Amino acid sequence: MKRVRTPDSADGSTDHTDSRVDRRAFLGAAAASVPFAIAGCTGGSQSENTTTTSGSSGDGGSGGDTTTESSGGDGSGGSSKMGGTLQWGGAVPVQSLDPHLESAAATQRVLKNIVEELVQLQPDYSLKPHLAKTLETSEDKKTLRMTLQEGVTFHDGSEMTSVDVKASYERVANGDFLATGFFDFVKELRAPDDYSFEIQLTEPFAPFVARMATSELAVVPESQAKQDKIKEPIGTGPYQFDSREIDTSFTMTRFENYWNASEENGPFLDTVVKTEIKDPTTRLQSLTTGEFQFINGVAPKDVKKLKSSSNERLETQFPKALVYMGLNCAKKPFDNRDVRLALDYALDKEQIMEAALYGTGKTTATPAAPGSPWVNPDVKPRPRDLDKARAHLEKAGMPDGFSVSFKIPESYPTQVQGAKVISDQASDVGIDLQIQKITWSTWLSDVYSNRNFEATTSSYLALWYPDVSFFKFLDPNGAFFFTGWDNSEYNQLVEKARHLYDQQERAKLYHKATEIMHEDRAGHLLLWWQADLYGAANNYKGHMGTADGSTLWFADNYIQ
Amino acid sequence: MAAEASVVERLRPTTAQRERIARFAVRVRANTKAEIGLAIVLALVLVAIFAPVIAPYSISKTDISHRSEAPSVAHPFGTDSLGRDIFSRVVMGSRISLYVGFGSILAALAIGTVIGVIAGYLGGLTDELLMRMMDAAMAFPPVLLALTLMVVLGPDLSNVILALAFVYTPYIARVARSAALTERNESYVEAAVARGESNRRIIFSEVLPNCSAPLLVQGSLNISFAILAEASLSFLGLGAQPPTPSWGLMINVGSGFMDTAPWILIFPGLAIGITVIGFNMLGDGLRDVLDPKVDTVAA
Amino acid sequence: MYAYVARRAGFMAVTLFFVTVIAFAVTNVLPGNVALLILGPNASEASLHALQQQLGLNQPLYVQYVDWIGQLLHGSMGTSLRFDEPVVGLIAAKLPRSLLLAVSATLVAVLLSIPLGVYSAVRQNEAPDVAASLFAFVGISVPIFLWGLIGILVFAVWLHWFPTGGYVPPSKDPMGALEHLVLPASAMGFALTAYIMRMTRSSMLEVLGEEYIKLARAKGMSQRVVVLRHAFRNAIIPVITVIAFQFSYAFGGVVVLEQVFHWPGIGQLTLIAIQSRDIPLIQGCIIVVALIYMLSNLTADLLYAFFDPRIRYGGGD
Amino acid sequence: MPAESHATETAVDSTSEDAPLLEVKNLRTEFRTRSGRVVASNDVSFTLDRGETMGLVGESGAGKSVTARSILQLIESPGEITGGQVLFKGEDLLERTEAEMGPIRGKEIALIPQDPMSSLNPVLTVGKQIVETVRRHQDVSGAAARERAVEAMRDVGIPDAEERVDDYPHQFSGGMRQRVLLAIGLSCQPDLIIADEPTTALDVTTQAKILDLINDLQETKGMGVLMITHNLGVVAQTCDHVGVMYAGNLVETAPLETLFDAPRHPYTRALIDSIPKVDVSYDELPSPEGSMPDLGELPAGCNFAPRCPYATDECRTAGDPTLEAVGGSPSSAACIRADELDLRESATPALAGTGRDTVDRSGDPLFEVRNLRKYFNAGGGVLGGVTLSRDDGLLPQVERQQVKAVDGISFDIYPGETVGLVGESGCGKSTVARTALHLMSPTSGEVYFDGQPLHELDGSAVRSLRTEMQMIFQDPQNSLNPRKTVGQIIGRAVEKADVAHGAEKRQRVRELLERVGLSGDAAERYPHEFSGGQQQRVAIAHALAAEPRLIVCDEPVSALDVSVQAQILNLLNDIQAERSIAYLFISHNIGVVRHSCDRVAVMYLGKIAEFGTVAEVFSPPFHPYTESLLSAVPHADPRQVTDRILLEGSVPSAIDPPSGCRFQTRCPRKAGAVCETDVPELEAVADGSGHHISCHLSVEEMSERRSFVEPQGRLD
Repeated sequence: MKRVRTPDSADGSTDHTDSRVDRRAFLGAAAASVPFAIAGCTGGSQSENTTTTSGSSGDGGSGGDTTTESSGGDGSGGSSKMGGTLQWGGAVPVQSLDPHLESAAATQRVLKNIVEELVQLQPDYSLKPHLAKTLETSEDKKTLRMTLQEGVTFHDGSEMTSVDVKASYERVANGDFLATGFFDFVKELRAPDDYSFEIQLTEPFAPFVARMATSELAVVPESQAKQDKIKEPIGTGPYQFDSREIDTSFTMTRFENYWNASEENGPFLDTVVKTEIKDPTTRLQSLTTGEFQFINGVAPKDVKKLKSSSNERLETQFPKALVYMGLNCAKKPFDNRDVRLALDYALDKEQIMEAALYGTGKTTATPAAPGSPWVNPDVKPRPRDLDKARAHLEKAGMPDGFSVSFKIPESYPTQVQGAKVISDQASDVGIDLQIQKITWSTWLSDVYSNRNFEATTSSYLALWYPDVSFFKFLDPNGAFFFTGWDNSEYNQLVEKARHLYDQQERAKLYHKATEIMHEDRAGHLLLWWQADLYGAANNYKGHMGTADGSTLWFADNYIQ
Repeated sequence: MAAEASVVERLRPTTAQRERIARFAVRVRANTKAEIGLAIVLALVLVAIFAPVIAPYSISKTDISHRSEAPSVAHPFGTDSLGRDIFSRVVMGSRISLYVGFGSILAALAIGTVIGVIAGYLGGLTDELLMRMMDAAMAFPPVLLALTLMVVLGPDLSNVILALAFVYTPYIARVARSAALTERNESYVEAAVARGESNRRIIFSEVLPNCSAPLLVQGSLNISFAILAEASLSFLGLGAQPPTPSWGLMINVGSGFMDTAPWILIFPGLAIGITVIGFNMLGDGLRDVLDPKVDTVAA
Repeated sequence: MYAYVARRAGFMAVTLFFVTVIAFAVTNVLPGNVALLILGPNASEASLHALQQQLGLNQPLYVQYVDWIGQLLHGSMGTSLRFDEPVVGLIAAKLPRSLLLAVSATLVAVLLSIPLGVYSAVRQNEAPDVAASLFAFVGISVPIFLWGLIGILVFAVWLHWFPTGGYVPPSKDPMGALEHLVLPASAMGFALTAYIMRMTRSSMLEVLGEEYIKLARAKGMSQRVVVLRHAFRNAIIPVITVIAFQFSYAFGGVVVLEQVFHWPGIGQLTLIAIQSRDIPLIQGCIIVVALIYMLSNLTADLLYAFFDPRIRYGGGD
Repeated sequence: MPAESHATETAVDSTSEDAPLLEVKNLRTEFRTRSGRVVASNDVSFTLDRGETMGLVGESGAGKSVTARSILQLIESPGEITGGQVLFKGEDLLERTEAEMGPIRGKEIALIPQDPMSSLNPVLTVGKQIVETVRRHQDVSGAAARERAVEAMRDVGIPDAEERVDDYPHQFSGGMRQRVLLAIGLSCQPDLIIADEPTTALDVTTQAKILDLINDLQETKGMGVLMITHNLGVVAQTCDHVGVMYAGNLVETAPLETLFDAPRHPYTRALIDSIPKVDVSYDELPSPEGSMPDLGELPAGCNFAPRCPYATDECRTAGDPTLEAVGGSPSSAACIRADELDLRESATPALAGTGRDTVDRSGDPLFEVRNLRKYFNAGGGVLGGVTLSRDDGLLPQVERQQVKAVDGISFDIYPGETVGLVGESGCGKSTVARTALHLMSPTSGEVYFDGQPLHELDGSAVRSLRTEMQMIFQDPQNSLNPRKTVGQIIGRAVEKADVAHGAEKRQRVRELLERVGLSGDAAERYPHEFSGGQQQRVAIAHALAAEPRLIVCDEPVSALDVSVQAQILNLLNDIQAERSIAYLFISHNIGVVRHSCDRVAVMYLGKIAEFGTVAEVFSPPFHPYTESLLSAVPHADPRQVTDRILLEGSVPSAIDPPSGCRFQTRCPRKAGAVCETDVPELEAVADGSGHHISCHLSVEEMSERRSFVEPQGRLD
């Protein structure tokens, strides 16, 4: 069954801009990636293998996109895996390192290995207790009781107890952090003894448990929980923070007495050194010349070359992010439904995806993650039909088209590439989309907050959990809403769905919502899903991606 | 009535003026550098003017089925990563480079000359202040200052011209000032003062025409700087906006395909190289032609 | 001599003032307001206003300018919005690397261009002169970043002689540092060589036409003595100012070149600052770069005075 | 720089004693120009012996210096030596290759260049430039060479040579630099000195000193001297033997006295006549007709024919006459009528007339200047010239050094009168003119024009008076805007003064051009298409355009050739007589002032030393400074021996002028301590007379010397 990973925003190359703009520190290039939320279901076993399916078949000698990487396959003893330094060519610089504050994908990729949470997301999207040995929810689903693992030590050598867990959660509750809003539904936090911890909710609220699996509720030692701003995080993870130079490099070393260390799952690598290289072509060249053993953010155009080369291998993880065209429905001309429809009919989504992603992505008409029950099968993207497009233009009173600005954040090459093809196709019916490449900070202030735009492109980390897909960036009071499309029927449906637990019922509501969105031609013209593309040298073994899609887990990787 | 007569009289090129232009043309042809430079620049201007006729394809038509094709008969320069014909885009790109080159330098010439000549002629405190301002503007490396201005002004080609004009004004002002300084000590200026001419008239009708030689040279050299700067701005993604076929932008996109489709990068790179060589040679040649000292006839 | 130096320093102070004015004006005209960027889009109106008040953003510009200058004089350039670190620290970390690049590029250029310039002046209009000026024309006619890209393709990707980019601190691994320095330095050095060579050549040609050269020949001095002792020592003086100017031009070129070679210098830092509208960082960077330009010009003036006795010993009778 | 090795080079060993030091035979040097080949020196032949000085004289462009430089093969492309021989001590130097010429240049034959300002390498010390010559030609150690350099500097009269050997050229005055060039030339005891216009760029007084120095050095060292000059006065003072060149040809050679007494070529006669004699007062200054032809377009036949009063048809057709000896006389000439013509007397009738008619000074003066002062801030720019003096108080006071260029000048000019301001360069004369005309604002003092107080009027009133006062400048070339046609330049002046507009203006311009001796259609052409003399005529027309009542002439003729000077001065006098315009005439050449001024003011360091009519000033009593100026004027009669007064040192700096009488530091007839303490007043020599002198000497003491204007008896 296809699983949706937590994609960070945007396409492979420079997604340095995907950290969420949060209260405290301005993260400059902050993408509006959605906070992680995991479906409320519990249980499910942790299986080592992350299944990935990808468009590209695993041909050729390279390990290709490991469907199931059998870890012990070559039978060599565990010891040979130990040691070595991984040179990692990173696409986006690591931002600030406060786990409760920082949701940028680039930062999450490293924090994942440093701090850990009470519960962890599994490939099958079940939620496995991690630092919490057991997790029970009361019948009225209002109280969560957990017993903590024992013998877990922090990087600073101190032992983890419920005091640390309570301090971490209280830090988020009383401060101004990413997950602070969720504590509106928390009545009380209790730590009855050293190794048990209870959370009393005011009403059943599924997203809270999902949020506990993200670094926004990671467990840090009590000493750090008191700090207003954590610069060098101390956690319980397999790797500990070593050093960093802003925008240049980040280094983390193996934590000797990691509580969950094992012969089989590592951690094996001694140190992981990330060097930040902005340009995708140079990054790939450094991989081929052997300066790096692993790079993330491979450009779609290089996929063919990488797969054909013998001494490197490609790994894809689909889907990572949804890219869509934002139309400002609060302003002329896109306030008129016919104009939106005209544009929809003018575009050949398949061609656009092919141009931008060289076939490594998929078109869609629903924001729900592919393969999830929330996908409404009979809503398809409108095929290109110039006559219908002209008809709608006439109905809207603009027979010979119109001219609008088309603002593209310049740090997303695939969106820029797509925009060129879109503007070319739209010009066939007289719609003149004037491309304006702007910096991410200008996009944030012009498009996102001041809404002074007509057409733009944006991306969004799709997530298996529907609330993020349908509410977060389509509902007027969702956190990442900027198109001004307001359909009351749609809003009620999605609001109601937020509080339902039963999967079938929620699916019905989301299917209806998809129809309304399509029929009313929402301000979100969905373009394509795109994949996470990683490149690695042949001697760099182990799986790269993790369950949530965009972070990296280095523990089980080793250099032969 | 009298006034128009004198205006007409001034406009009609007297025989002497025609003679002067003819003599100037002879000397230009005699100087190989100026000749080659002029040839390249003229060719470029012609290509730019007739670009729509020369370019076989539209600059924005994407054709995914023919993407990154090697140079062929149909596409003499090959196609880029979106299947667009590179030859047409390079030809249309000449318009962008000339538009930016001439636009920014003419603006810089206008402002810079006025500032420079006033500073050079009046001297004293005005000169000190104006020149310190110019030094300050020159303290910022051109590309860096242009970049900051671009973010301020917003992504548009005419803003590129504004930014580059601001950046190159001090270079022109400096040349204008030193020319005005030498002219100020000439006696014909003192004669004009003795005639009771106002400062304004002396600056603009007596001193300015005589500063034209060094300004012409500096102007043509700066055009090549402006074209290179536009290429750098577009390379950094803040110059011309797609689908405008700016050579710098084409190199930026092409740099991703250097090993698989080098032609996407090579042809715009060659175009910039030849254009800039043309202007530089013209500038150098003009400097020799206009510099009386270099005259070879023995006394 | 000291009057000359004092005057030049005086000029520099006034220019520095104007530099700060330009730096302040350009960055404060940037669209979008700073408070919004700090607090993020969903900040409430009230907190936005409060922050503006705290940052003093709604006071008249000149007041903001005055306390910004005040801060500057105390050596603090504020904290970077993006990195949440003092700007001075960031620049101090990155500046030496760009200096290393610009100095080595200029060194390469000077060692190459001065002999070439003198040789082609002496051999005017003969084969070597024509070849040298063609080399110079090509050097200045192609953008530096194109030289960089071609350099990477040929010497790194195909020939594997040098790494494709990146920086290694010389303190840690001198050989590695040199390896990483060769490509970027020669890409920029090539363009600089062309400028300096042309200047040396034209300065030599001008001096060779002077009366005292005619007299030197009339005194029976050999061609070598005439060219080296008489002509060169006069011709080199204006070239020094060009070299200083080229050094600061090289420093400007760093912005683009560091992008191609992902060289973590001040050029890259400035670009990031501009792209993320990190106003204190932008102001800090462009002032430091302007300062470098002015310092190199001041050194050129001092060298100029040192080499030219007419200035060193002041006016005669 | 390692000293050159001398072993391999062969200096010229004097093969035969009897061969003349230098014999030039049919030397021919041509220049490739765009309009074909130009022959700069055409079959020139002459000989020069040791201890003898030969002059090569002629107007500029006659080929004198090309001939001289060809001897040393210093002709660079596009010029080349295409024929003839240069026998030096019997050996033809033209056979030698460039490398072989090395040991000759600077050792056997030395060149003294014209312009001291640009002929010394600015970045090398004076000593080093002498040492390098010595070590190039003589195998001596560094210390010995340096000693040799100091000695050479002492020989040429450079004071305290020991200290100044390590100074740089810019720390020496023009005269001193010329002495350094002499030291360089003589440092290796050359057998032949080629002096190419050695004193043209210098002041009259310095020029006299340098020429005397060359004569003395020649006597003591016994070398041959080839003197290139366009000034017959210089020839008369230094040469034994003279060659006259015209348009590339050597037209006459003769011993000095014969040349002046009995010139054999009409051009030589014209040259001699064109030098104004101090003791003759002329109505019209003698001046040869027309100007020398362009080397590119030489006339058929004899080149001088078009300007020669004795030319016959035969002269115009018979091709270039060759230089032949004239029967019964030591001279030879290139003129087919040389034998028959008797050119002993001046060709033009003695124009000695009554001189200038007396000026009516009864009414009030047109222009009056009272106690004019002008101080400049030393050093340029805002910060320049500021020095911190820390004499008494704790705080250093900032003191502005002041150059007292004009320090209390008073004079007046009557309608139609010409008042001359004369003095060495740097005495402030042109500053007086510019401040009087309010081109510069005076520091203090009053200026009246036609009774109106200029110093009290505001800018616009002064500007309206501008049309009444015009100015003519020294260098005609840059006093006309190169970018405008002559018609536009003069037309603008006419328009500005509201004299005429449109068609009437164009007519007025034609009249003015014709009045100054140019054709009407000159209006269409650009200034650079005219010769120096013609350009000055355009400048005069431009000044006349506004119908002024006063014209200030700032060194109007000093940049022009001698022959052309006379034409311009005559033109100015005719215009003055015709339109009764007053002139304020500024010059450093007292000879010129003698003939074109009514009254003369002699200036020294910002003050007037002596003021009176030309007759009063040129005859006793003399202010000591006037006396030395008058004695230094070179005159064209070799026999007239005058005891020249050579002033020591050079003009002191005006920042802190000497106390008391400013001339006391150089005055040969210093009265005593009084000169150093109190400043002399400008008083009338005798009550009621217009002749004023500011000196502490008594009238008798100032009258010991004979008048310069009474006709001098000839010393046979």
